[in-house]
Amino acid sequence: MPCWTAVFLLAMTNNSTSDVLLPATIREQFACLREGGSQPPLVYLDSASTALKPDGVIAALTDYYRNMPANIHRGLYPMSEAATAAFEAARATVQKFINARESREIIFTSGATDAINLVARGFGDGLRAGDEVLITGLEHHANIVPWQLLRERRGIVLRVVAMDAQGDVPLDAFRAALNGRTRLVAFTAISNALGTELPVAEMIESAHAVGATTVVDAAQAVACRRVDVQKWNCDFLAFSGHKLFGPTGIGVLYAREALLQAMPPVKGGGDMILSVTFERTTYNELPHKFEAGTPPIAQAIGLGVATEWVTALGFDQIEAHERVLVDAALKQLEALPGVQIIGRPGKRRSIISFTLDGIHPHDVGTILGEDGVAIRAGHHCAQPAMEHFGIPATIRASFSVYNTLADVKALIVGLRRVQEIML
Amino acid sequence: MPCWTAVFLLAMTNNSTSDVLLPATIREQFACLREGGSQPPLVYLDSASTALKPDGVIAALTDYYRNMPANIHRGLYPMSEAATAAFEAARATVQKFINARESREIIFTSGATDAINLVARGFGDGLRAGDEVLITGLEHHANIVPWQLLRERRGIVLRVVAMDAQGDVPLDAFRAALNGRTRLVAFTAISNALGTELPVAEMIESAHAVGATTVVDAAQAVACRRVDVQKWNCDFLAFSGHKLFGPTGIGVLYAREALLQAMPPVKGGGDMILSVTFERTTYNELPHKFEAGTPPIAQAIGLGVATEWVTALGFDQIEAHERVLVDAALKQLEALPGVQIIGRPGKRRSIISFTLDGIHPHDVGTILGEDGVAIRAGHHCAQPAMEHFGIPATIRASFSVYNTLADVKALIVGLRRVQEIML
Amino acid sequence: MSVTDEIYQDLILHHSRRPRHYGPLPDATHAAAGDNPLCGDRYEVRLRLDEKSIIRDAAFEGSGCAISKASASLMLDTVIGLSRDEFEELFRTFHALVSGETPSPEAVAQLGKLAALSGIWKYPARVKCAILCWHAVHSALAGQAHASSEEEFASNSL
Amino acid sequence: MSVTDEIYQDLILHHSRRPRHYGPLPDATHAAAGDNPLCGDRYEVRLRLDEKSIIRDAAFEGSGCAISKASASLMLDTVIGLSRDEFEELFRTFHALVSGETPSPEAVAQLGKLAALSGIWKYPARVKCAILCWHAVHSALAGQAHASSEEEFASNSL
Ligand SMILES: Cc1ncc(COP(=O)(O)O)c(C=O)c1O
Ligand SMILES: Cc1ncc(COP(=O)(O)O)c(C=O)c1O
Repeated sequence: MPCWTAVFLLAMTNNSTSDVLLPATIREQFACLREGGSQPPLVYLDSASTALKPDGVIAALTDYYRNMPANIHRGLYPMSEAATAAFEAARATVQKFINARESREIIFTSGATDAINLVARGFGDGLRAGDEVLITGLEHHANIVPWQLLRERRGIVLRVVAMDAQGDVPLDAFRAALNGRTRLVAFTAISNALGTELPVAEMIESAHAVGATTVVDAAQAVACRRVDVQKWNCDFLAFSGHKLFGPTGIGVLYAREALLQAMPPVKGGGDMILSVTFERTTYNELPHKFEAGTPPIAQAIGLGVATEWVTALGFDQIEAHERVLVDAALKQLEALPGVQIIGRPGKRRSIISFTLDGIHPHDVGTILGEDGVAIRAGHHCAQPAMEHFGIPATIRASFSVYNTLADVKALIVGLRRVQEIML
Repeated sequence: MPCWTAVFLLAMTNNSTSDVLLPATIREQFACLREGGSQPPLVYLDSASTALKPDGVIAALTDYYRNMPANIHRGLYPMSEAATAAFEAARATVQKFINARESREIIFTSGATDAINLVARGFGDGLRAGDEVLITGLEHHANIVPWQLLRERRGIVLRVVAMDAQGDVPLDAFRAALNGRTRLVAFTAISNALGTELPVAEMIESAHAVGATTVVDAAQAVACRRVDVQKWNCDFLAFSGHKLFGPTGIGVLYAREALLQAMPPVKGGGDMILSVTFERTTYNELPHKFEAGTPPIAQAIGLGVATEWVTALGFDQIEAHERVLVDAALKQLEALPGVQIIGRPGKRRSIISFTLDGIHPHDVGTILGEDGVAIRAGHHCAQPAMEHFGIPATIRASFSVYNTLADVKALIVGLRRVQEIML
Repeated sequence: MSVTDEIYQDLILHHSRRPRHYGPLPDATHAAAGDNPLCGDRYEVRLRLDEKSIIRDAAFEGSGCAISKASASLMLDTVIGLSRDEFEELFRTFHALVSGETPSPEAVAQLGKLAALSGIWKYPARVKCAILCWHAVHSALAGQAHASSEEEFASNSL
Repeated sequence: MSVTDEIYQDLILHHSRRPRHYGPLPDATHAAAGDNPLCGDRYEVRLRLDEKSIIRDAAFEGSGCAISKASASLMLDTVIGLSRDEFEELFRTFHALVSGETPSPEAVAQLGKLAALSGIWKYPARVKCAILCWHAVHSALAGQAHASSEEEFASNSL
């Protein structure tokens, strides 16, 4: 990618930033970004939806399926012991990745959605009519609907703290929404629809001050900043593997050990029990109590490799890299007539939502798609956030470690072509 | 594997059966069975726990992760449309595989355990105190514990129809356990602990006669016989991908459309809704209503390929092949002093449980493991079935399409060595 | 073939920019809303049928993408003058066309300018846009007030 | 190294076939059950302590695999005569050994014949077998009636 590197280096505003940016060779680890990997060359600006997978993650999956495709736990032959060791090593890797105290605080789920639903069942079903669950106005449906379902089951009160005109959730409004009946506070660290980063630690501190338990939706956060559950002091935290350069079909619920000890299991089956008779069943220790049945073995191993891969890149570098991209993109989008940026959060991560005057986002998505530019158009599973801005849908560009300033340029060129065609 | 083929052909009792047996070349499709693939050569007799994966399934996963690693549904660019098409094509493939009427009757879950738990929540939570759920004495924990958890939640009565001394569930005992309060009947088609095959169609007919809804645990069945939900006339059916030569992290719940329409969703999140406001949320059409969040995309695609692979082998051949193996194994085990076969079901599939006098199954497992012989020792997540026979654990050998008579021989040789060491 | 040949042709763009039959229909006898909550597309379709159930006039209003708008505009142009049964037959033909099936040449001929939407099947995510207002007309004729681009509109809600 | 060198050595086999201290202990002052429901192993361990809390006699009964039985037999041989604290220290050393850590030579010397079980760490699924009766002695000394090979025995049940 010689031209890519050139554009990238040229565009950097001062030389001293060059050493904190990610090396161009990263792109070589992604099959569909390699020369000839996609036709037309792929300009992937949809990492907030799902991230591309580096070769190392794919190799880890293949290695499991080829060389140790055994079930885990209690297999006595070497292949099963190897698989068990790899699976549990992945748990320890994830533990380190989010700085959890114990590896048994890491529950493997099928995704962030599954993890939040686990909290809604395991913890939420212990709530009573009138207890309050507080969420924010910019949540993903995954952090709205489970609480609505809980409202149906338990008669809890679901309260929403609105965002402001910028797309921020003001701390004072958030604090004002807390009260003595607030039992659970669930919010996203980073909005997938607007890019807003929330003041997680402060919000958790306030929530704890009224005695509420906290759930952080870290689906977007884990790929673009260091997540430290002890620093945030959160009680639950959920994320997916596939947005973190890992496989589909895997997610993580982190929870404080004491909460997990107190919670009843949500699913029944093999491995989550110590002993079963028809009359009486004794649950297994953590984390197994919450992992009924054969777990996503290959996927956990792949996720472990993915977290190591991200850690090796370094979050300082990742943040600096994405900052350059998102700043450039914002500037160039603003210079394009007819662009309306949706959301002007005080702290933005690598996501930009916008509209083009007179053109529906879906038409933009289809036309850009033809140029190889992959953006997302729609409500981004955040309809209430869209409604807040009085629009049904936006165009969303999201940036990741493998993106370049050439990608930003391609987006702008593509948008101009869309306008030429449609207007 | 020239010697393998020779043994195989030599051992066949009459020439006319040779054409219904599976070709030796199948083994070439499994990395850890190939020459040099494992050291010592792997004698894999634990397919009831998880099946090995043919190259084609692994290639399908790699293809998705390398060439179209996009999220599905509502992506407007070609890579996302390709992924969506592949995912939905997999659903149609699975539909055909079990002969469901509609592809929307196929719900992708994270496994058989997850599928049964979905029924326990989605259907079971609609039951009332005093309603009866009937299971059998040879169920896997995955088909026991979800009903115990339901008993906790709803006060249903959990009834168990015992097996007889052979390890069969007698039809008359089953029928006698049904009554006007029986709302749900859940049982396995094939016991993973004993190999017993149940008379599924007859049991379902009897259950329907008292107005009960039926759940078939087909986790073992799908890999070794043709499963036809219309012929069985079952209402729900669950299985996992990983026992069917497919990936981990994926399973299937089949359910009659009318049941799915009537059931509330069990998990909330993206994709399972049509529209969300904080006050009111409208669910999506089937099957999406039950697939909240990013689904196991790669795994569904891999499972589709796995079902096609099995179908291409042909179940007539698979059954005949496994019959030869299991008959030979039974005969040779019986000839070995000190072997007690556990369970003498009228109809056995490719699973044999047994004990060795004076030697704990776990010691057997460890020693055989050293020889490359992978069997399972333990309660096989069927403690009540073990208790029925008054033993804590068995040694279990299970046979699949890639096994040979040489594998049976290796098992017997290994068991003799165990006896030499231990007795 | 590029997307400008397959979808965003002049005819489609023209109809999306200046849709025909756009606006109210005060003497409507039948009406239905058509919406696709997943896109945010939302239309109102109104029909005036005579006593023989022939569509005598039609109009639509609302917002959505270029494809849904152009399809509505072209469709109303075509269906005025048709009976219920004729509309249903045309809908079937159109549905087949945008799903990538190959209807008979006579059927295509019947579609007239609507054949311009035939390339849409290559963009499966957009097929629902093309048929949204057709569903609305279908619902209006059936006396239902509401249609959705989703084949089965789930009625459960919370 | 083969499994017969690492685990199933003559010493272990001997103790598993003819365990020492096997049977009842009528004048026991402390007792606990140890079971691993996942294997079906189930033992009863009984101790007689004197007024200075020295283990004066010990016995076990029950069923399980060769490793759990041999470990119990060798362990009781060693712990008779030890104080509570000395037992706990020995348990820590043994636990380290079977987990694949390398205890100091002095520590290993203390273990005596129990060092024969050091190879077990290569068979992680069997480590719990080796320490099952140790947990039971620990529980008995702590006045608890029950121990499990699982580190944390979940108490919830239904
Ligand atoms: C009969 C039976 N049912 C259910 C299961 C559970 O399957 P999974 O662990 O893949 O969820 C198994 C797997 O062991 C099984 O054999
Ligand atoms: C903020 C946020 N939360 C939750 C989710 C749900 O993640 P998944 O679909 O992987 O379960 C997403 C994914 O879009 C997200 O962006």
